[in-house]
Amino acid sequence: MNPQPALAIKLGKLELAFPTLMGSGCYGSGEEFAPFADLSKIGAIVLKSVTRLPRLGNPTPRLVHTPAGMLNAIGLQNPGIEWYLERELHKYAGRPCKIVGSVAGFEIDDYAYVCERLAARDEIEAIELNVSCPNVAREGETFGCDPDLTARVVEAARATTNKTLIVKLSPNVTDIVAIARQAENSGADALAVINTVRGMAIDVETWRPRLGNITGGLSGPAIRPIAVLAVYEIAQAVSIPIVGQGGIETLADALEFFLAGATAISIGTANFTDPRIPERLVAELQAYLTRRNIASIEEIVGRAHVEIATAHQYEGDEG
Amino acid sequence: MNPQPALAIKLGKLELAFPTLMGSGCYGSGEEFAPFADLSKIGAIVLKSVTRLPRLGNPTPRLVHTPAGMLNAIGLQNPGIEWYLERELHKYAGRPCKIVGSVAGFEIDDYAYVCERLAARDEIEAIELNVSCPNVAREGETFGCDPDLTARVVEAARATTNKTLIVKLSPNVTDIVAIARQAENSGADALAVINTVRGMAIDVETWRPRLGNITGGLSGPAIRPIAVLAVYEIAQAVSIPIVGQGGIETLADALEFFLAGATAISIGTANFTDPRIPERLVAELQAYLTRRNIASIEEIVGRAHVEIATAHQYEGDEG
Amino acid sequence: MIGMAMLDLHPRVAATTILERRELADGVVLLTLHAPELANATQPGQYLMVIPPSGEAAATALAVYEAEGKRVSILFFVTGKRTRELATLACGDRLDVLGPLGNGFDCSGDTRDVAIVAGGVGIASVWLCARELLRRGAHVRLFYGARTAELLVDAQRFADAGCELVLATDDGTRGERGFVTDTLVRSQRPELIYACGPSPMLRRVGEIASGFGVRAQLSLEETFGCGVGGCWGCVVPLSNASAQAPSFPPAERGGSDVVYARICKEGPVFWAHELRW
Amino acid sequence: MIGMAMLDLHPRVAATTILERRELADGVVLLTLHAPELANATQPGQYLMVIPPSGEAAATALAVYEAEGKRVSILFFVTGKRTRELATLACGDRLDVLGPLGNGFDCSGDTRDVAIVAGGVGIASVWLCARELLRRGAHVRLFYGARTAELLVDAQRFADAGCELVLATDDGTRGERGFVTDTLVRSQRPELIYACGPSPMLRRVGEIASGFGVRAQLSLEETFGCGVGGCWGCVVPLSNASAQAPSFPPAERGGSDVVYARICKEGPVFWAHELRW
Ligand SMILES: Cc1cc2nc3c(=O)[nH]c(=O)nc-3n(C[C@H](O)[C@H](O)[C@H](O)COP(=O)(O)OP(=O)(O)OC[C@H]3O[C@@H](n4cnc5c(N)ncnc54)[C@H](O)[C@@H]3O)c2cc1C
Ligand SMILES: Cc1cc2nc3c(=O)[nH]c(=O)nc-3n(C[C@H](O)[C@H](O)[C@H](O)COP(=O)(O)OP(=O)(O)OC[C@H]3O[C@@H](n4cnc5c(N)ncnc54)[C@H](O)[C@@H]3O)c2cc1C
Ligand SMILES: Cc1cc2nc3c(=O)[nH]c(=O)nc-3n(C[C@H](O)[C@H](O)[C@H](O)COP(=O)(O)O)c2cc1C
Ligand SMILES: Cc1cc2nc3c(=O)[nH]c(=O)nc-3n(C[C@H](O)[C@H](O)[C@H](O)COP(=O)(O)O)c2cc1C
Ligand code: FES
Ligand code: FES
Repeated sequence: MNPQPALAIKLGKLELAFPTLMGSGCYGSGEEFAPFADLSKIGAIVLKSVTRLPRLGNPTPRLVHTPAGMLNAIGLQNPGIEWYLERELHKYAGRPCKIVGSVAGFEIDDYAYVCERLAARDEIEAIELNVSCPNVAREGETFGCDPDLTARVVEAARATTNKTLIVKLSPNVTDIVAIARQAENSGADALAVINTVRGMAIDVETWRPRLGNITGGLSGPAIRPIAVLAVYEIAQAVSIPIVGQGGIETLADALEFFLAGATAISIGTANFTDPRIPERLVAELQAYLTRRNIASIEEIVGRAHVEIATAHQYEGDEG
Repeated sequence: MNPQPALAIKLGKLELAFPTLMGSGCYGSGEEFAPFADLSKIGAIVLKSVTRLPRLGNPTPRLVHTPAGMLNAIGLQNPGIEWYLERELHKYAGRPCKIVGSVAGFEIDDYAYVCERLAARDEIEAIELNVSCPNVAREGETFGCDPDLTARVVEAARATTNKTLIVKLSPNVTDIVAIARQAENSGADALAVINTVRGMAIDVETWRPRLGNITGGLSGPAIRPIAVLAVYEIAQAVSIPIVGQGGIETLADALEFFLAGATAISIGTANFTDPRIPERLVAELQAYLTRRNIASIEEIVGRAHVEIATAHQYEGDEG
Repeated sequence: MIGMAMLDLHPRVAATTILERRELADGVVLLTLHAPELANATQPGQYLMVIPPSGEAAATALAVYEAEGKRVSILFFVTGKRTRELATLACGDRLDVLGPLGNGFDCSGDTRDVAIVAGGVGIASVWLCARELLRRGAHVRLFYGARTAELLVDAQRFADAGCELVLATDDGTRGERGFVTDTLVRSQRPELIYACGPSPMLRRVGEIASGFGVRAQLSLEETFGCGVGGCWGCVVPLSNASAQAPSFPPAERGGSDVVYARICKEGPVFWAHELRW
Repeated sequence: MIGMAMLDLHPRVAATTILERRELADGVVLLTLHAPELANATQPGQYLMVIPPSGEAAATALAVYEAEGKRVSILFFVTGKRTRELATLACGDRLDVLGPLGNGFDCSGDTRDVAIVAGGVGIASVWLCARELLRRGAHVRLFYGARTAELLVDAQRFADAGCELVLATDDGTRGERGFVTDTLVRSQRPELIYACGPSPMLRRVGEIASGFGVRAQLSLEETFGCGVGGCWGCVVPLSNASAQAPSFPPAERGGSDVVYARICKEGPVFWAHELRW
């Protein structure tokens, strides 16, 4: 018998027993899911994004189901960093998995300030920078859509902490690879790929947008092909690890991301179908590697990379 | 009794009896679908895109089913404009609906050349410029991803014909509205919104990309929220008509696009589920307008536009 | 139970088996589940997140209609993809659910004369409440409205148990023609109102209660994501001073006096006078 | 029928009714449909595009297995979302299909000694072909392979009709252990080969045919989009000189001597020696 295949991975300094993170904003603080899921069988929980000032969040409705996915426009509801540190964070101590804080902002200073305050706390083992929330009125997403702004945000946050810094990228851009490169050059330890895709839905009874915020972020299996491609392309351009996400529900979905080049995966919307999915995925990954006689998950990362077949190319095709 | 509600619409000079187009590349030349669909009950067929030189197209496989959608990477297989004009086009004369030519290219000159040759033919009543094909190796999509290149292509094509010019936009950009504005300013008579979204899928048995071309374009209901938003935002920024498309299957889907601001809709992938869908949609639109006592389809175009609700905003939220 | 948000109700994943399937009306399905732990633990007004057997959509929030012995039942209208799938289930099939969830109706007072208002499928949330209030000796008037007579499902059960029924249908095929709230406003003032149904109905119940000068407990509905408090997708604006309000700084600390509360977690039942919707 | 691409086979939308549903093995379903027009018009090797009753996925390409009187049948393995849905259909249910489609097997010659090679569900495409060849008096050897004995469905029908059977299974539970093409290569040279099955099997059949110095008609499979020739998604590289090649300029006119042909339209049956795959 072979030893159990290794599922442990590292994102910068952050060591995870399992290559599975629970997506920011989808998993609360873990407490909410604890009655239904074994938190000791997941790698880390990424907390809901926190901002400098308290935010009420967006008007309702905030969720709409769409084919193979859902739109959300929560609008970063959160009590602000002070209240959060004072009244909330202590509850997360003692979780049987790692805790990653998530920081959102509207000014470079905000990011730096919140990142510094949050990273200083022992409960938090790493920081994810959400430079890609599509659901806030002002320039929330602009950071993640502009390579230079991304660089400045990442540099500012980097200066505040030595803990692992994960930068979460927006797919709503012409060239996500360029932004990934900037994030790496500016000091990111890992990349989260991808955040939700901008979309909207209209209620044909009332003739009004279904979301209070009009637009929202699309998640779930519908966006998986978009996410897999982003991971595939970014993996060729950077050398820091990638946390792949977007519509992962099954073992096959998870494998797509690892093969595309993700070192870890993140599970968001699938928890709304069945909170046992993360635990099941870990067991299935384990069994898959065992069956294929693969010693560790890291061995399959990026293995789908191939050259385009060029059979039957001829002149007219060079264009 | 009221008279039948009017479904006829205009895209520039192009007058259509029904506000439904069959998406380029999805409907062949119409001939293929004629045994299964009543072509006299659709507005127009947009032909498969044609290029200056013949193109073999991409290696196989070219299609993959994904949740609520499909990826395609046909790669603009076509015999080139000369052969096309000589051997193919005459067959389209006498179709019981309008025929729109589609032009793709790799140089500005190519677009202009093919557009001029094609538009000169009587069988063709309008031209769609495909500046957004995600499945070709070189800078095929670059045109549609850059406002300035878009402007130059559209100007060059505009100079060759007075027939209606529809510019088909790519969703794979940071700011589709800016590109839509450029297309309008450069002489487009209408916009087709949206082409497919870039994506990929990996075969977890073989560990290889599922498509011969590695990447492909995502279509079908999965992308509908992305498409509806693009139409909604562009409709506020331009005054030329929009042909909305992306995942339309049902009456409710079609209404979403009209309410978002589309003057017409285009149906692609849904024909692969059931070729009777376009005819059924027209009948259902007719019945819907009658039931709601609406005199013409144009009356509902763009009616979902609203201001964001601002209930319960307070200081922390201004960010 | 509102006002007692921290009570430990032991929610869990329960693997249940379908014991009975009945179609109470066209498109209205009642499934009875073998689920001993749920049957014991469920409080009036609580709900389940029902995991789709196909795995192909989000879990669906459904009230626990009855809970008795080792059985609980759910009652639903077939309105979309997910309830359509649940409607295909047959006796013996397995159905996994999360629950019991949420803070339900507070039936603990010694109110003598209560009104329960149910609109459409809202009836599914109020049976346990009615039963508990009757057990405590209250006089219970059930104001129950639906689109048409056929959809006034299971009204007889409430009558048999001892409720006084006031029925209404949009088309007048049974009871009064019109909204159930129109019958409520014309009726004698109760001491307390419980209600579940569509939002416009609940808003009107809130107004009527305040007109009567009495309090009302409203069970709200919204599109759910996680159903367990993790995503903040299912919210309603609430006074920050409410005992049910989630942790959020008050205005004097840079926050607000209104705060969005999670219907799935802080609710689904809220005091009408604390809502700011 | 290959080489006769322009024959008008009157494809149409046919509203059929399910007359019989049989499960030939675990996950292998045979549906018999009432479809008089299809039954008359279908040629060996043609297929249908089956419209999903739910409307929730693309139509599925399925061969016409049998066609007799007013009935046609389809035989499929449950492999994914769409065949799973079709497997839930019951007698009396309606099923809409497009067809008959494609250019099937050419059985028109007066070949005396033919081999038919079928791998797995490929068996569904060759029954009409075998029947026609037998009718024309040919000696027909059926080389039929599957993963395991249970999946060699309906072999007896071919034997009863007069085919000589050569069976093979991957696990050796029936017939020879190994690939069906291994039995073919060791057998006596036929005059002509017909084949349907997975691509690796078909490639091997092509090699064997060329080794024997005989021609082979291969029924190919690929993921379909439209299934009617409109999307160019289902192609295979073919010699531009083939009578089946779609309109494309030859090399001397700026085109190419290889061209992608649509499996759904020019095929699904092609001459092995004309393929450039
Ligand atoms: C606390 C609470 C208790 C409730 N109790 C009950 C009850 O006891 N009985 C009852 O009948 N209802 C109850 N409801 C309401 C019930 O949860 C909703 O009606 C639910 O939305 C039904 O799901 P559906 O998909 O069948 O239909 P809908 O959600 O109404 O579907 C509307 C449309 O959205 C689509 N859609 C919905 N979800 C998805 C998805 N995940 N993926 C893709 N498409 C989707 C559907 O296809 C359909 O077109 C309760 C709700 C709450 C919040
Ligand atoms: C000419 C021809 C004739 C054929 N004849 C037969 C025959 O007689 N019998 C037979 O059994 N097979 C036949 N096939 C093969 C059959 O068409 C495929 O196996 C078909 O793909 C089965 O569909 P499926 O969705 O059940 O499974 P698959 O396509 O194998 O599904 C694989 C995966 O893709 C997913 N998927 C597939 N389609 C979609 C979609 N539209 N939307 C979302 N997800 C999707 C599935 O969920 C599954 O996970 C034939 C094929 C051709 C080309
Ligand atoms: C309801 C909801 C709320 C979310 N909130 C946040 C958030 O606050 N911060 C963030 O970085 N991502 C947020 N996301 C994005 C997810 O973390 C994840 O990146 C995305 O949903 C794609 O993964 P999935 O398809 O597995 O859900 C949210 C997603 C959902 C569905
Ligand atoms: C198989 C396939 C081939 C396509 N080929 C073309 C093409 O040649 N030119 C083009 O402009 N769009 C092409 N498209 C895009 C469609 O015309 C349409 O814009 C897109 O698929 C979105 O609409 P849908 O979801 O209704 O299919 C193609 C789409 C598909 C699925
Ligand atoms: S549904 Fe997720 S918090 Fe209520
Ligand atoms: S499947 Fe569309 S051309 Fe063959």
